[in-house]
Amino acid sequence: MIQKKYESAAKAIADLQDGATLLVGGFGGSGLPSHLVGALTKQGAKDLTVVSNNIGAVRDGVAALISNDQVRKIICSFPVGPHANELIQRIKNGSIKLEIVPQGTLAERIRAGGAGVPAFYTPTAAHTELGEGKETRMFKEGLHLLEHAIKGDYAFIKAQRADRWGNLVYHKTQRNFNPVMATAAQITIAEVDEIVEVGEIDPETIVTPSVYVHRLVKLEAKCDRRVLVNE
Amino acid sequence: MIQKKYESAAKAIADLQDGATLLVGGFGGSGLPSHLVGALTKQGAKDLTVVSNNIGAVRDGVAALISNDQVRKIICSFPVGPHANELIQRIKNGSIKLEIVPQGTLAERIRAGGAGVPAFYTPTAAHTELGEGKETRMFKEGLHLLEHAIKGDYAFIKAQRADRWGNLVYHKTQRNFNPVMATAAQITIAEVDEIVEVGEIDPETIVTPSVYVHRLVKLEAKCDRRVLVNE
Amino acid sequence: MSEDKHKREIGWTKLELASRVALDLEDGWFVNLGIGLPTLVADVIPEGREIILHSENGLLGLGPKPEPGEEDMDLVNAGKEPITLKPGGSFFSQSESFAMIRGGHLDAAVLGAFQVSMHGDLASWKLPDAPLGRVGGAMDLTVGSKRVFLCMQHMSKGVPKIVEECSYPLTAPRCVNRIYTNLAVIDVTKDGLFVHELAPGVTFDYVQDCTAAPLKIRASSHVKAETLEVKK
Amino acid sequence: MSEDKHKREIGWTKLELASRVALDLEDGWFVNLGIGLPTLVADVIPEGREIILHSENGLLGLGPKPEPGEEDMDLVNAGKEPITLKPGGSFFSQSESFAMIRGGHLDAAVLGAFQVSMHGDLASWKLPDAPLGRVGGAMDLTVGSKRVFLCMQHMSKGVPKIVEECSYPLTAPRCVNRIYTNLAVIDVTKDGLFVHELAPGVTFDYVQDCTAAPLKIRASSHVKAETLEVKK
Repeated sequence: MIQKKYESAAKAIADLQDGATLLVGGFGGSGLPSHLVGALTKQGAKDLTVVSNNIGAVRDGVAALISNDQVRKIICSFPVGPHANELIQRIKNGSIKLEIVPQGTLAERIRAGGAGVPAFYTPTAAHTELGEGKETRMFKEGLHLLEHAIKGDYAFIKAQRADRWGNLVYHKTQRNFNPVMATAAQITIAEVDEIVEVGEIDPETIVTPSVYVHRLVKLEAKCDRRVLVNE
Repeated sequence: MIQKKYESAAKAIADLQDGATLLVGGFGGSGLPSHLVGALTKQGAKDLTVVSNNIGAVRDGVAALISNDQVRKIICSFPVGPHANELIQRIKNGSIKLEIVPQGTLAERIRAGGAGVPAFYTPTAAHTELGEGKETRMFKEGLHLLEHAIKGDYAFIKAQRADRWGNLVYHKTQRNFNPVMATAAQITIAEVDEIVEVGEIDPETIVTPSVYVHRLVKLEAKCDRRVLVNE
Repeated sequence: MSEDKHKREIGWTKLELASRVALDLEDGWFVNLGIGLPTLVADVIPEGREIILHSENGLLGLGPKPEPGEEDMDLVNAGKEPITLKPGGSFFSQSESFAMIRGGHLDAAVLGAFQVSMHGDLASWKLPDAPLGRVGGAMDLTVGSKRVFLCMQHMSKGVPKIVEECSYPLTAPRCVNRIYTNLAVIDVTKDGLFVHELAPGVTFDYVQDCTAAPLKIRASSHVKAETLEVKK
Repeated sequence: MSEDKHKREIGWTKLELASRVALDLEDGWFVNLGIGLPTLVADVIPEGREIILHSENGLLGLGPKPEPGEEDMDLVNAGKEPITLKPGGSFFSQSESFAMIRGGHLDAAVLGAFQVSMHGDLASWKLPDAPLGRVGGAMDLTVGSKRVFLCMQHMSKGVPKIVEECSYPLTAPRCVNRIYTNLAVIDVTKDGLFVHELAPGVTFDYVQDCTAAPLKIRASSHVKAETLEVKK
């Protein structure tokens, strides 16, 4: 019988190794798998490559892994916010490498990773500093960049509700990067508010089908959806 | 005020010109926009390029356009079925060009057309007859083909329910090619069983957001979902 | 062109500027509003027009700010501020949201700018002295939207933002269709920058004095927005 | 190797063959079943195992055939036959369905074959004398699935389907992991074809006689399916 539920965030992330590539969902605090990230700060894996849209928007996100010196490389679109100082410091001293990627290219590279597309062309960032050094190609619409897929060893995502098989539904704009990151990792771990029995989620409304979810962690208390607003 | 509803299928497709590229949703009879296709056989536009997964599975699908001599080129994955004879005949006499594309490559090429990706790499069909003559590239996973986006001048799709803005939900496996084709045409026309007021569809369950749908046609009678089974 | 208090007081207020932008958004358009000044446009859509606002974090149908106490951390805009969803709105993932943007499905993006050139080149993601750039969805929106409108102060700290060539890192070249500032509405065309409309009490010469690129004026200055060249 | 009635009567029946395949599908696997013979596997999943079946037209959790009169033309499998959905199943578009297939998310695809070579090359989409090929999802499934199992009659009209090199157009090269026929279970390895198991009453020599490529046998012939090389 399929059983993806783990007792705790700590157990679900226990086997994450030094040097792993980690996709972290969320857009600022919304849809951020903060309990999984928190468990990882305690678990202590180092030299991580972290892929996440926002770095520094909230304290208990990727910023916590950075200040804990667990990160070697960041791939993101928006490395700015009240908690970005430690990132800036570490980029300056060379301990963290930063790759800034346009948000849509980031999403599409992750989607490509999940969909078996090793590379694709996009006009976004052509003729700009972020396109420098990239392979280019002319199409009838103009100059395009060749962009490569991003895959994770792990994805940490957040959803509202899961069933035992791992089907997921989300709450409003909590979706953001979570459904796409779920598709692009060897091991996708979802922290959810509740786990229901198989069949309780309307099949027409499932956003992330069970095939993409390998481990589930149920949060002990339902999160207060207003905690992270305007932090 | 946004109003996408047309009085009839005939009026919704009236401006479709000779030589247009037309995406037709459906997988066999399921999710097939048969009223729009039927109206097109009466409207009479010629020299069409038609993109549709199955050709010949049902009579009132693309097969009707073929036997009516309206088609110059077919792009599909599965040109076989009880109503494929007229296609075979016309391929033999040279009046129709056929491009067979693996189903996943077809879906991905249409998705690329809707997502602003002019071309992408895929391992599907490498080292096969369907990959002959295509540009190739080695990635660490092996040989890949460069595949180009498909866009339509029109997409004919079918859905169960629309609201006035054009948001769509589907019924079970009726989804198939409909949501992806909706994204890839200049003018997407949906035939639907019902049109409800804005706000009546739960925003968490909308499959095709309103931005992709330009015209709506409400079917007069709810379709008998068993009509096309085992035709 | 040093700091001049008088210059900053004439022309449109921020809300008037946002209203002027909103006037050009047509019934049924799908529009993305950038972070900052463009966000104000949401509050001044003319009565009776259905403009569907897109937010790149994954929604269509962005509504006004929620009442105090009604905020939901999982219902936010691209600036991570609490918002509401209008009836008819929908949620989707960021990959679907950017497929929508990059696939050319939005009728317009209204964005802020650090600099814009007379050719329509936009610089909006990185200041030369900032430790890090913050690109977000700006490059995708400028490349993907059918029309790119800028909504900005005409000058920044007394320095013109409209220039012959951008000196800041580009967001995208040749992408801006129209510039709305507190002083004027300016069209970017192949033949240069044309002043389409002046804010009340502002003269052409005054706008030119605040602009580091040559401006022109059409014989008939009230060209309608619909006649704007559309990229896609 | 001409038509031989006896040869067609010995070995597994179609249902026994499907059951033999099902035996190797593990609890929790996501599996796609091809059109034809592989479809039978759905009906013989061992009790107590949760195998989630995928259908490329856009669903996970394919269940048994509906009762007569309960068919829904919008609930069909990849063969366009009416099916049911199990609790826990989900619907999605074809682009999502093939992203799932091509992204390597299915544990196994069980497919039919016209020919399979000793190197694991598969030919299954076009017969040399057919007016048109019909590729459907076959090329995507063979390239994308973690494991490709064939489920087929050992011979077609008395002619071996397992050959040294395919003469029919390829679906994909080097893609088959294991071949299940009415006569035997055969593993495709870098060192050639190994007979893993014989149907009751079938000898190694008999299978070799029905096969147009050299077969080998391991010292220990009961290798478990789990030890199969996985592509991804």
